[in-house]
Amino acid sequence: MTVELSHYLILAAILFSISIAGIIINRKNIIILLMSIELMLLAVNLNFIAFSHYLNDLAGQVFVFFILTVAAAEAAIGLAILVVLFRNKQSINVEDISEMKG
Amino acid sequence: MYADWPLLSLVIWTPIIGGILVLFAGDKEPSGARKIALLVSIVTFLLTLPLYSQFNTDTHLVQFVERESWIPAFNIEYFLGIDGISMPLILLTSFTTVIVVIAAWEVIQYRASQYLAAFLIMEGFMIGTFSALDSILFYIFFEAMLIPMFLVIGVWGGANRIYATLKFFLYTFIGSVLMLIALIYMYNKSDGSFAIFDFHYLPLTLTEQVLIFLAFLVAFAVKVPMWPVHTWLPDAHVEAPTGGSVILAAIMLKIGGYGFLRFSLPITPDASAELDWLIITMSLTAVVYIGFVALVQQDMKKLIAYSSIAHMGFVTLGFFIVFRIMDVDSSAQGSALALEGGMVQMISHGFISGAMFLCVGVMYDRMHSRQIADYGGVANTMPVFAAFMVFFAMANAGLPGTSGFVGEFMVILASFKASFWIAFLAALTLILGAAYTLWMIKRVIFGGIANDNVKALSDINKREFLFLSLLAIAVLVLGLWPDPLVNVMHATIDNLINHISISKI
Amino acid sequence: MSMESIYLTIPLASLAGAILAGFFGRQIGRAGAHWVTILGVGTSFVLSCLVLKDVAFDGAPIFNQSLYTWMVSDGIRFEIGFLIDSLTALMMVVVTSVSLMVHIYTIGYMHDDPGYQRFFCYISLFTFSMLMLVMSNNFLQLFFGWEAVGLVSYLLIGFWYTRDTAIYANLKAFLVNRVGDFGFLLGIAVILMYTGSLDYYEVFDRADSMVNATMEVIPGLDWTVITLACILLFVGAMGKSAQVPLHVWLPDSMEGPTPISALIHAATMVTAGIFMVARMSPLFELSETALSVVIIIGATTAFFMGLIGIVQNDIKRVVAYSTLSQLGYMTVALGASAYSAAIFHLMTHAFFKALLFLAAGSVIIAMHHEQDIRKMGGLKKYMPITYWVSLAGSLALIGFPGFAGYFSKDAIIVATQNATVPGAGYAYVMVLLGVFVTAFYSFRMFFLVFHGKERMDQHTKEHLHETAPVVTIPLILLAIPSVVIGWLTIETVLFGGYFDKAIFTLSEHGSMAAVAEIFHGPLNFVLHGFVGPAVYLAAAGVGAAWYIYLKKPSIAEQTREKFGFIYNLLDQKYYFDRFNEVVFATTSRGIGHVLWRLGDALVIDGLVVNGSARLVGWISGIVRHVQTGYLNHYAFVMITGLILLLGWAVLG
Amino acid sequence: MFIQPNLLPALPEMVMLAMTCLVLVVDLFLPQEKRGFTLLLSVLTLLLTLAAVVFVAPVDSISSFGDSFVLDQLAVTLKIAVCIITILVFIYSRDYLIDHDIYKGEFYVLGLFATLGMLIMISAHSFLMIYLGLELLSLSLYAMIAFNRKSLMASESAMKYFVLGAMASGLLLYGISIFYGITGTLNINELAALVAAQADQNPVALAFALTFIVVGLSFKLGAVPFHMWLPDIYQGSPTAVTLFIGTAPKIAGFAMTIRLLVDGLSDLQVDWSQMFIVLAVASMAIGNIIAIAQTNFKRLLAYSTISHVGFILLGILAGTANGYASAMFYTITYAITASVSFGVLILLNRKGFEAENINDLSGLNHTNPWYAAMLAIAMFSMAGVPPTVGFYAKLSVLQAVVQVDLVWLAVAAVLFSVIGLFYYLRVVKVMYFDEVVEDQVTSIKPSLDVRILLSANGLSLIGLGMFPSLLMVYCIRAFA
Repeated sequence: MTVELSHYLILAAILFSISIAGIIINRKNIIILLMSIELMLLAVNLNFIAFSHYLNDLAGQVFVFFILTVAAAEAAIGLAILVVLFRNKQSINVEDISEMKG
Repeated sequence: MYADWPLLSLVIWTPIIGGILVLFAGDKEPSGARKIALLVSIVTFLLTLPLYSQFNTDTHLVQFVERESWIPAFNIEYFLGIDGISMPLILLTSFTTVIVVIAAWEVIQYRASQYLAAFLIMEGFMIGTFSALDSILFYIFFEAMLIPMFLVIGVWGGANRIYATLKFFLYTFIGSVLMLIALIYMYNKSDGSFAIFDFHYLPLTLTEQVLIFLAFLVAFAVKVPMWPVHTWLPDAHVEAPTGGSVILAAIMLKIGGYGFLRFSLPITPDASAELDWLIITMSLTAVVYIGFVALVQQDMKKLIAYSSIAHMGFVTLGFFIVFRIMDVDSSAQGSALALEGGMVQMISHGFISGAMFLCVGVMYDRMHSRQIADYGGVANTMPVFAAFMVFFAMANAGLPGTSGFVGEFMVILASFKASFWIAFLAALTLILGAAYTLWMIKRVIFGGIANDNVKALSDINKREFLFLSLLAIAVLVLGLWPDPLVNVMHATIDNLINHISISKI
Repeated sequence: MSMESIYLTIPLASLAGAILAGFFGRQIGRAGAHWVTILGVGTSFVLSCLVLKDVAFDGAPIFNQSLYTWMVSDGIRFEIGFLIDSLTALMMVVVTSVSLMVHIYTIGYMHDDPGYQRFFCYISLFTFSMLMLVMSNNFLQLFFGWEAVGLVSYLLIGFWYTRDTAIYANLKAFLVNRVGDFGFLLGIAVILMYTGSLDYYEVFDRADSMVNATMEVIPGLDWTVITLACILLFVGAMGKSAQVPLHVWLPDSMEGPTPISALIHAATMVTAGIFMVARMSPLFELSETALSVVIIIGATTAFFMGLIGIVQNDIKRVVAYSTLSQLGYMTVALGASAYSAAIFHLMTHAFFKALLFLAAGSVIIAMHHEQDIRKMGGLKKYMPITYWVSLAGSLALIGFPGFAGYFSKDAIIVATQNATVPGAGYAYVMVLLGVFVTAFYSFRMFFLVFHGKERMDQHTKEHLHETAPVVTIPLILLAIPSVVIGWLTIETVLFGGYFDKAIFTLSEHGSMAAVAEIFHGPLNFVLHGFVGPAVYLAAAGVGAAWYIYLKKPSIAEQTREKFGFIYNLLDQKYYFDRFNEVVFATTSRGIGHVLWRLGDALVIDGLVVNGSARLVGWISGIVRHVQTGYLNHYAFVMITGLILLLGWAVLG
Repeated sequence: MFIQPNLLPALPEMVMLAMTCLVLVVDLFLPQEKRGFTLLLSVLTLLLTLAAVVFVAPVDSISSFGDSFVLDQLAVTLKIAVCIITILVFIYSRDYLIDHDIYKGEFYVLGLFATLGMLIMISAHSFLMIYLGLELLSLSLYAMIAFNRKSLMASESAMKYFVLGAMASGLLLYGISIFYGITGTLNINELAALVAAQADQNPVALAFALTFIVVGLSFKLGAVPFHMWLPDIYQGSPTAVTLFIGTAPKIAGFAMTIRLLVDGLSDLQVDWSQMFIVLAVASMAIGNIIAIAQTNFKRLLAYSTISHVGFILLGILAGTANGYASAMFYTITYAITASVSFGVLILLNRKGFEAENINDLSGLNHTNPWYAAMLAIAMFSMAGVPPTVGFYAKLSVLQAVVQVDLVWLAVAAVLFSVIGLFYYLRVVKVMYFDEVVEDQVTSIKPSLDVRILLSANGLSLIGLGMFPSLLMVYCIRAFA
């Protein structure tokens, strides 16, 4: 069988959903959140590449490069924040960071 | 000579700017602030006099017009002008403010400058409300005046002031926002004008009219206040400092009545005719229901507040009985009597209720109690004051020869044309009004000296004598010769009647 | 001095006196106060006499002019103005003369009262208001004066404002009068609505428009407008002239100082109602119904209020109830279309009743403000002048042939006899019985006070003596007219066509004509009295009083025991006060409380206003917990939102 | 072949970038006590940028970089607004930073980068450009929030904001990718054209993608139900940062919305208008209602922001030129108002005392009548009471809504604003009617520049309220 655009899209959608599920369901480790976010971005990237391939248009892939770079920066900052958080809280448990509510 | 002066702008902005000056005069040297305030208020009052002397009573057209484009984006104008309806109210405002400033003289020690400033600024806003002919300009003044009053009640008020002042602000605000929507709606209908007089000639279907009318009704009924949206008034009055009560009763309530004449009747004549039963019912309820409620009040200010509601009932009754009169009598003979009666009632109530509240204030300053039970036999120790109080009480009970009689008399006469029973219920105020007012007088002023505090009372000083007698003169003159007042309204009222007698549908 | 300015001066003189005494009382002092006011009222009196002479003898034309325009609205001119005709002139003289006497008398009576100046200010103010009332040429000013006299009466009843009874009485008086004015105002409204004017003459001219028109006050029940108007106006008269059931305030008004009881609550103010109806004769004549209402109310008042007088022990209250019943007589006369007779009785009554009150006052002074007649007796030898004038007054009151009261009262009786309106028969019986009752209670009082054994305590006894000339002189001055005025004036006033221009009677209401038939000069009229039953009834009354209270005082006791029920009924004044207290005062206070606590506090404020506020607060308290603070919940909410939107956008 | 793009339109951004780098470097060599120089330099940067904006401002609009970067009236006005507000933020926050010894250069550098991000967002006219601007802004903000390393709250809210923000931009990107797939372009103008063509062919896909975009935007603006981050972030961040987040980024968010939905997807206006109706009502309801229960002033303002977002959406969803104009007016004036409220709050901070509860304001009128007045004006302006600018903003938005016959929506809006009035009045009440509580508010003596700016800022609310045309003309021109 040939791999069609729709397959990529479905795959991307699945990845995307998994990542979201990861964010929602996970109650324990914040690191997992960061990973889910990365996954989400990757899902988007997959979309872009698939499209740009089928449209024969490079812009999409260029976009992907930017996303990747930004994702890297994002990860860096995310981890930095995580460190700060850990310093103050001695924990990286999602459920523990609920000082503010209401 | 005044023809080329922007008089209205002057009387609006003089007090506002003066108020800001007073604010900066500060409380270090309150006497300075007082002097400036008094000066400003008197100057403003003098500036309003030409509005009367130069007023042309032959035309219904607005006079002293000032018209500048202001916010071109929405074609909102700085559009001022007065006619027979607004002019007397403006004079009332400037007069009352002078009284209030005098009344506050030594009484207000705490942050005197802020207090006086608030009243001066309020005066500007109120005069603006009466003279604005652009609906948004009107709305801005209408709302803006809430802020100083909110602060006055909240800062200088009594024990339960915060509840009262929040209630006051929210009540009024709810009313006015709906009016805002109505105004915007008509702005869109009239493709791009906020001028009130354009609204007067704006064709509207009955449904539109009814909705707009209701929006206005909420706004103005709360201000008047009409039963059943009156409950903010007693609280506000009880908690407000004397000056606050005076301004509230004497002028702010009138803005509601003014609104009916300026907006509801001319803009939605058919809806007004449709729903006149509603207003008439509410008004009569105010007269009777509130009359009974006033009878049993323990707190003097509350009692007077309730009596204000009852008296304002005559205003609204007078304004809307017109449609009934038109039904029974094609010549509409009597409708002018009703409308002018309502107007006179507003002015006279301004003086009388103001005076009553000042009287209570005079006693409160000495006894720090408003409870009727704490008094008794005040006449023994304060004969002169007692004379004033009894006089104003009689005026409040609508005794002929005082201004209190004129309005009620006219409205009752007119409403008889519409229906015997309406007149009957309205006339009940003769009994109820006398009952609650004089019963209070009996318990407070007359009788033997009730307790040592009363024994210790000292009669009014020169300052108090001054403002009480000023008001007494006003009440008496208006009662003995109302013609000069009524005369300025004729042209406007007649035109209004012609306008509302023509259906918009 | 032109007539017009004279008319203007008459009320203003009194007003000036009042103002001076009122505002500058301290400066001018006590003497100053009574001088200025007496001067003022004196001027009014003299000028009034001038006017009367002018009208009565020189046949001056009717003066009807407005002073100034009070207000113009809706094309209706509300004027302040004077109408001077025979009726007015007569009233002016009555008012000013009695007022003058009372002023002088007051100097003695209030001699050491702290409120001296205030009192003079009030009574002069009253004179002014009363004059404005009678001189008015339109309903507006009539109402002005109407309420103004009410105000002054309020102030004067409560003159001793430290007495609880006094301030209770004056509040009561004002409110009851307000009930009357309530009707009066509506009456004015009717008139304005149908005639478009408030000027007497214009209204009278257009009266027909009310005869033909009908009005459906209670659905399905048409009234002719004229009847409605007249009855409403009469309600006003009932208030002022204390007719049943609005009479309750008058006895209590005796809480005021005696001079004003004489001036206001006997001679002048209470007769305002009578005057008004007479003034409106052109209207009342047009409504049979109204007239019979008037006559029935009047008759009832005349007899039953008299009865109460029998059981009263307060000297002033006895006189007060006799005033009520005499007012009843006048009202009966009005109902019988014998307006002139009513006014005539008004005049005579003004003199002898003022006399009686002032005499009573003089007794009270002598007794050191003791008013209970059971504590008096045998005063004859201590105060001869008072005794004789009282006798004259009493005789006048009971209608002893030849005395002033006789003429007026007999005229009324005869008129009633010949009246045709429904209820006239009832009225005739009532007035006849009334004669007996009047005689009985008057002389009961007279005997108890001046004859019999001296029941006062020792201390009072020692100080008993005739009162000062300043008191006695007015008594004498009033005694004279009380005796002779009827004899002198009956011819001119009743049958000389004096009132022709002022009072209008339909030809078919021939009651006065009937009186005229039997009248052939005063003397003859006196003799004719012995034909009718009235005189004998009066004599019987006096005799009974003499027998019961002088001859055999025990009988009084026994009858009281026997007819305990009736006694209580009378003693409780037919329970009117109790009824009002319970039904009106209490109920309305109850209603007030309910409306306030339930309507305002609970429903409007509690439920709607604060309720909605509380509701919002409550919701807010709930909803805020959605914000749990947990990251994953936040994400979850967002995603839910996303999904909802997706569903809505893609499917919907 | 390579076409030299016209760099002129981007001059402000370039100036800013260069200067920011300069600040970064200079700051490294500054001793702590010389930190003031960094501030000076940063303000200078903003001023220069401002000057550049004014200098390059075109008569109508110019675009560059292959049409992916425009400088039109909208951009000019918004950029000016952003720069001015950022200046205010920097100056207001100085004392606060000193008191909490976080007076570091990073704050300004990050702030400047964030501002740069905003400027780019404002001018961006292609998906890519928008994304980059957005991320530049977001990343800087994450860092700024966590910038007070010792504060637990700060780091917590930073984490929350980071995760949710990243997720939101993920959603946005997903939407973008789909649009890319449908139209094959990243450029907004081309997008507009192509969507017009595609509209009836596959509406479902468009609607699908659109929803993601809308969600992304709603998150940025903070519309219910995508507002969850807002209260916590406002409360947790150092007040200086809250001040920043609460003001300028709203403008950028508005710009982004306009660029994407109005410039790009105006053909789907029906769809996104309907979505916005729901979001707007929800925002006004939730924002106002929950705000009543708040005791923390920053949190209160967060919820009030949410309700105001509702109003901004109202203006946008009207879908008419003056609707957009009024929304723009609303956004800018809201940012100004917010800067006053936070500005006063930030003044109350002292060493070792974080003023953030409503009660910390009690009796302010006794100790500092002038600043109490300023805050009161701000509150009344937020409540929309004339003669403050807030009233006029509401008026114009409502007018736009009524004009498109959504009267019921207008009525709902005003009724919610009545609820809103209640808590604004509560703040005024605390300042004016309550007594001073011990060791809370003492007399504050801010340095001259703060005093001047804050006063001017506060009075501008009245000034603009009386003469709204001063600003309104630009808003109208932006959509002429």
